[in-house]
Amino acid sequence: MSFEHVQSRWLFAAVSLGLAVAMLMLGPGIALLATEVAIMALFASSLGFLINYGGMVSFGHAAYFGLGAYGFALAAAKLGLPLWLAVVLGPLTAALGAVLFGALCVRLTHIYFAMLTLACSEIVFTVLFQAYDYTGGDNGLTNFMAPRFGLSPQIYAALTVAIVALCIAFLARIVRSPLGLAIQAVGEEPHRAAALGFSPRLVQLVACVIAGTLAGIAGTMYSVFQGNAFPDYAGVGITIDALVMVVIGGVKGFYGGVFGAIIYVLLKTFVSRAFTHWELVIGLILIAVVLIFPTGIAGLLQKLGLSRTARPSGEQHP
Amino acid sequence: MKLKRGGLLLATLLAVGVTTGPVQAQDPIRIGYAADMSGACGSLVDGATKAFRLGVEELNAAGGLLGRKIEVIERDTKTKPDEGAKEVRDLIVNSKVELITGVCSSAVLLAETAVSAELKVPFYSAIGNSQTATIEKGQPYFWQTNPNVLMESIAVAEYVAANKAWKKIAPLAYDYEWGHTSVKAFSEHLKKLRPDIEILPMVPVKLGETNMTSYITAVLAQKPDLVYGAIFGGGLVNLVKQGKAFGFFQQTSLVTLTTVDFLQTMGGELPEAGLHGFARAPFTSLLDNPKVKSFVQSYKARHGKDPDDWAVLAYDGLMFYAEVVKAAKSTKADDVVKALPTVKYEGLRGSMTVRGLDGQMSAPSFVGAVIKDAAYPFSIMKGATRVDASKTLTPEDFIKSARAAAK
Amino acid sequence: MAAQLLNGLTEGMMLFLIASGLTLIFGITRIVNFAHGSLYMLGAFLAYHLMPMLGGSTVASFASAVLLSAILVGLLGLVFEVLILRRIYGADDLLQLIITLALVLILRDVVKAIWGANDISVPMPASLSGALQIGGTFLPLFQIVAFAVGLVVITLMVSIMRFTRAGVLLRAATDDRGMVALLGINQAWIFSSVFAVGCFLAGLAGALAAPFGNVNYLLDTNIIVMAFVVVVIGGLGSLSGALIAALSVGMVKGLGVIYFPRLSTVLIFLIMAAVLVIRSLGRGAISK
Amino acid sequence: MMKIRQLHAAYGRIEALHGVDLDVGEGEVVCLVGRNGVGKTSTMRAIVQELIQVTKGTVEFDGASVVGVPSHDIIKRGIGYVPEDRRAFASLTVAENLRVVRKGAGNGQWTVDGVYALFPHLAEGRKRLAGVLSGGEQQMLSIARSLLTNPRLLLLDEPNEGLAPKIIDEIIAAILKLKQERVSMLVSEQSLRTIRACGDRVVVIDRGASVFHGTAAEFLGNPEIARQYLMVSGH
Repeated sequence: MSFEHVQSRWLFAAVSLGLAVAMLMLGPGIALLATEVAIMALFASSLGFLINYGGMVSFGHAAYFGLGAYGFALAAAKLGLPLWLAVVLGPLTAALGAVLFGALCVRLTHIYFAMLTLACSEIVFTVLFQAYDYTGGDNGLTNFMAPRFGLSPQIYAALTVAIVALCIAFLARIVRSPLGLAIQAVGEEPHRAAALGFSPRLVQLVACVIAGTLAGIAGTMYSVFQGNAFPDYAGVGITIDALVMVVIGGVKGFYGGVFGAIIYVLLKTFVSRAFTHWELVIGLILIAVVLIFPTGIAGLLQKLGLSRTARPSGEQHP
Repeated sequence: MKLKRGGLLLATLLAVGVTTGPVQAQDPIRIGYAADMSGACGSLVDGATKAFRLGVEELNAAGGLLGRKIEVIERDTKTKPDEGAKEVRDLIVNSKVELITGVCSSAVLLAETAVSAELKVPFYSAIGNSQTATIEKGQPYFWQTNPNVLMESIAVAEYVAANKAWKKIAPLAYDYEWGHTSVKAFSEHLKKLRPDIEILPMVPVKLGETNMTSYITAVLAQKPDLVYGAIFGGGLVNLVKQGKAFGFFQQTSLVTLTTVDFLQTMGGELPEAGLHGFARAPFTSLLDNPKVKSFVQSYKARHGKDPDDWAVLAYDGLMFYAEVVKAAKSTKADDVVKALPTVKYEGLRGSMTVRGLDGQMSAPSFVGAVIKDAAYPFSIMKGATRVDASKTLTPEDFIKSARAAAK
Repeated sequence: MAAQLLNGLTEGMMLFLIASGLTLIFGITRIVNFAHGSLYMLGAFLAYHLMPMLGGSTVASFASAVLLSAILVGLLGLVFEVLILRRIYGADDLLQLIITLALVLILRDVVKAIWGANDISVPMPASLSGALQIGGTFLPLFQIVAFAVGLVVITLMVSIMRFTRAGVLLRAATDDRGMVALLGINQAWIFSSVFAVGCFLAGLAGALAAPFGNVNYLLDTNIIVMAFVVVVIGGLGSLSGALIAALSVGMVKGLGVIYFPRLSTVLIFLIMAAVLVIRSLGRGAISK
Repeated sequence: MMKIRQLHAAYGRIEALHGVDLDVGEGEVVCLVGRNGVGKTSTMRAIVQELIQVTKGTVEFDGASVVGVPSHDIIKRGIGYVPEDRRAFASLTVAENLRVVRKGAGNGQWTVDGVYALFPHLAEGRKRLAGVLSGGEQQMLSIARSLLTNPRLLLLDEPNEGLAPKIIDEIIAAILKLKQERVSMLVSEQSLRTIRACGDRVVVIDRGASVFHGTAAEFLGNPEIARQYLMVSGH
């Protein structure tokens, strides 16, 4: 799924369109599940972009998911704004959050970056949880709209798939653009990138804002999907889920997040329905997956020759 | 919002259309039991699930309901609102359940009641409660068979007001909505009953905190006659154990939520005096009638320990539903909802009804001193007062005005 | 206020016990062990299980239960490291993270399967249940004991680090673990033993704290967050930093309850963020 | 004793070496010469499997391949490595730095006293933290530390880089002393001092490949080569 060739771009568009149309023919139960998968695929891809291209492992990506959800839900429920406006405000809130937190976090590298993102998302979570006069606290915001704008599960699933496909196509374009190359260069070797004339921090900040905004879109779509918002949406649990998706999808390239989301959401859903001790089963499966396919599903596909590039290369020989 | 009504209708038709096909008389009644089995509520749900399963077995052994067997589909909400909503949607859309129950966390409850309203499937809460779900966000398909936090706080305030020795009261509460609501309702009602009482500033406690020593020192420094603790579960165990080490119960008294599972956990470790509790259904305070005896005995025979409050509540909730179905002679949502307020239920906790306006059951609360009793390996609320719902139920005008304000 | 400071100090020492193993493991192996809280929890459950077998709630049986639990948790860590973690050193760091997350899930469920979901109370040994009274302040004997154990652990660790070759190796590996291999030393056994010792410390902290509070399967998440905060504030991999951070966090918490009660939850994360940012400013200044 | 043929190696996706041939004989000092960034350090790293992956070609030591062998085992087989940036353990004292190496490693010829005798400077400051040592002292420490593994082949990556002339003299003296002790050495260099002082043979690296093999005399007698492949002309 490399986008350097026109054919693959058309292929991607065709597959996305096909998927969106297919959503209309599903039963409502499967359509609901597919919607969740698609939203998580976008969220995981945005984190995968940050990790695999920007070289920044975030432990606090859920902050933007939560801000996206609450930006929308607060605008709709508390400010009484029309839904179309609220839907725009969700990702915008996440983008603002990403500018603020990103500016702080890009000062740090590696594990310290990860820990600062964790602190930021815990702060967001705590504020959402404790400022209950505004946010509803742990009771969240509910009953302020018909879930999915009242659309049928199938239509909302098709809409979600289409939006997610657009977002991922956008990410793919970014990755190929000069900006994307700069992000990769900084991600791989900040010092060399600096020598090439980039301001590494600025480039990283831009990457954070892109990832944060896309995570915010996912959060807003999730809030619309559920018709509610809860502090959990900014909780560390969602970040961890996304990290797991990125890893089992393949720690190379952002589309690993898509594979990861499909596998992990289905796995969690069906294992937890089938087993009382589902956490044990999932834990064992995760260990097995990591030991058997350390390169993730994308890496496996690449090994099998089903995918050409595991990681679009920004530069060749030094 | 009007614009969207067409879409909503479409959604409902698509989603529910499949569920309302002709039902054979022999088809089982499917109940979706979406409970917070893992995550923050897991420790409370355990006893409830056991009692719920017991109740279903008993009903099936007696031939089921309306000649139909009951089939339960269990799901784990992981104590996450979105997971709860997801599982409930799936239970209704795919598994075609006719009733949803099992919830414990108020957040999950609020997420699930929205789905129940959207898809018009009856949903009741036996162990979780939320006054928001019955008051501001009340919806016809939801009812709640345990007392809410407002009712409980009023019951405790009545109990505290009766003790003239308590003049300075320090609230110590979890720093989130439930804690603050509970302290507010308690303080307001107590002030009404005893204007002479001084209520000290509340000490907010971080949720999930394992070390309570700072809070204990802070609350003791205020030298209160009584500490009102809006703390439950593991946090309460921490508070009592660490409090004992600080001589808490020599310096003051504590009134807090002491459900049977907490008492069982603490075993012989609770202080001899100074601990007062409120609870929702302590089996030791229930009426001495054959129904209660039979339930306690069969639960104990099955699980080797006495049923906790959650078990009693879960059993009562299920049996009430059975009565409603019998009265409605149907499991259809609208029939059930119509029959709901007409049933006078004789349950483990006595005689109760569900109010049509808000779906709140006239559930009693129990308040009393926690003391050691030779008959049990743990302290109990011996001789606790049963505070009837007639004293605590939120007035109808209040609900109407709250709903009007929410709109 | 003095009471809160004293309190904070003893609470801080318990935090240090929790954080010490986490920071030790990170310092050498660079593994962010998300399962540290789970191992703490396992230690508490093992102590609960072993105490009755070792003679009930006396100080001697408590002490031996604590030690035995810690050893068992350490052994589990060793097995886990040798069987699973060792296979993915050198692979992407994220894989190790996922492996430790998997351990969190597994341990939580195993604990639930064995000991149930309900809260458990480990009885406090009678002779530890009293309190010393200093001025108007009560200081629970148990916290004093925990403080003493903390001091013993610090002394032992410092002695090992200062005076033994193992300690020299550990410090060398913290500085530059690649270079240690380039001097002919097989890192594998350093990693295994460090991981085992780190797990031992988690088990020790959990077992030791068990009678002082509630034990249930949710302990893992409650503990790991505080452990991370302490380790990050102290500087990842630094034992002395963890000690200072733990004592400071304990005291800030104590004072926070008095001066900004509603902020107390968010406060520690604000401090953590502030420390990280300030440290980055400092580093920037130095590199200029 | 070491034979490298057509060595290719890469940092991740980025190939740094594409075809290095190199031999070091028993007791021989071979100088690896080339400009900055042409692959001298990468060659050294590839031999001890540090940070770089060998993708093609062979590295044999005592007739056995060391490709894919873990670093610590390569060291145990008798190759010592003194990296370009010295990598002294900064928070350890000099004595502790030496203590890191297992006592009596290899044939046990070199002891702590032995290396102190080689570098008296170190003996004086044995209680100082390595982090506060001068560059030259750190270099001595790094060589001393590596000697304690009792290597038969010592890889010295730019040992004189950035050092004062007086210190360079000391280092070169030490290299000569080691040569007398029959320690084989591979020394990378950008200047010609070591070659003049003790080089037996010279290999020139350019853009990741070896481009010249010859004796020190051949190399020094042909200033064209030095001009072409070295930044500095001989001094």
